[in-house]
Amino acid sequence: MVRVEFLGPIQKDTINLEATTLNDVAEFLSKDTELKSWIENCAVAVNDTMVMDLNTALKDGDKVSLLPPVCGG
Amino acid sequence: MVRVEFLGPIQKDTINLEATTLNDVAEFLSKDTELKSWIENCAVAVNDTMVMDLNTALKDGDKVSLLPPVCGG
Amino acid sequence: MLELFEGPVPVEKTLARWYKEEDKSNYGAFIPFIGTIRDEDGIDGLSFDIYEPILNSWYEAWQKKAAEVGAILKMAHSKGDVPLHKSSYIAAVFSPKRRVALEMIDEFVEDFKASAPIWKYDLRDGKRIYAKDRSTAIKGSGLLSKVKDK
Amino acid sequence: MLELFEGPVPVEKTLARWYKEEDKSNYGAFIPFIGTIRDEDGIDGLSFDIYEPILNSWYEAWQKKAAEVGAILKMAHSKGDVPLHKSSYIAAVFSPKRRVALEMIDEFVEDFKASAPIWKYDLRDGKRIYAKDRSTAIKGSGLLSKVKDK
Repeated sequence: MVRVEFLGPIQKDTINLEATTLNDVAEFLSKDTELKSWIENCAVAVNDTMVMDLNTALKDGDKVSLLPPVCGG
Repeated sequence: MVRVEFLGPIQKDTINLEATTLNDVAEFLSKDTELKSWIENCAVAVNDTMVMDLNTALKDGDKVSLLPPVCGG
Repeated sequence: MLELFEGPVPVEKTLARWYKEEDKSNYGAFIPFIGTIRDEDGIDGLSFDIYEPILNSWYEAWQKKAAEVGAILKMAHSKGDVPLHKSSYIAAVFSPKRRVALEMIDEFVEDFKASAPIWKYDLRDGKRIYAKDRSTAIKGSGLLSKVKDK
Repeated sequence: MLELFEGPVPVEKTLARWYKEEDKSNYGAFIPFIGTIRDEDGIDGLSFDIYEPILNSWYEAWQKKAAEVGAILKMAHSKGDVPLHKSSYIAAVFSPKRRVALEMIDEFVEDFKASAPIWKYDLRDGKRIYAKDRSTAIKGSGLLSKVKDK
């Protein structure tokens, strides 16, 4: 199982799902219409490291985080 | 009479002389061999305003200041 | 060390402490950037969410970059609510020479704005409203929308 | 207001006071640049001469330039001797927005270095030695060497 966390202003509980690549997560989340507008603007981290590739492999216990647009300071 | 002041590291006393333009001051100071190396690197102010023109007119009581290379901070 | 404060950053104390921490380190230039909540658009203040694990790794990467030119960085940021005219943010560079410090504070603050995992909310009538219009999508955003059907 | 101190600039107190002076002025960005005497080349400290009338007019011209973009400047500098690891200089910008502040602190500090009528001396063995090699001729220097014979 992989854990998907939604950070900052995305008001959504953590999801657990079976996935072997980040593409599996993307496919799963694409069915959630409520998430559509967020997904287009979110960066993604796996185990707190930013990733840029949908082929990123995932294993049991991995954490995927969605980071919406930021504004510190 | 015009007063000529030497600022910062130029170890030289104030000079009083007759001058109607800044060029007169330049001519007078050019005879001072001790000043030669300073004059090439000095900026000039008349009554505490920076000037860029040797034709600048001077009148009785004016103050001419020589400013050698600076390094604040 | 990145410092997080519940509520406003105590600016005077933090600047004094940082200055003292480095007062024998032989840095010739110290440039802090202090960010303060402006009274604008009728807000009552701002509020911040921070995701610390990624903020820390972003910050450590910057410390390494600073070390390559002999500099160090310090940073303090607020979590939660910060009222008007209080400060939520200090970023600082110490370096031997001024050019490094002047260039790095600019890059550091701009990259912070574009990349640090911090989310800002306007406080209005007791509500916390995501400052979406002033937010920046992190580089690489939209990755999950490029899903490939199998 | 340009502030001159005999000896080191009291950094913590000055920063705290400036911050407090503007804490209701609605500036979103405050960037001080603090310059500290480095232990290098075997010096015992630095010493400064200042020509105040022209320093004041240089500073007033900069305040006008800052006002055009809604910003203000503050500055403190030492006169006389400053020992190693003490500070001789703070220049600061307050502005509504960060870009103005980040750009102005750089320009202000660089123009200060190139134009402000301040002369620096190394302190070595009780002597005061003009830091000629590190000094910059003010724009327009050499005017008097262009003397025209009549």
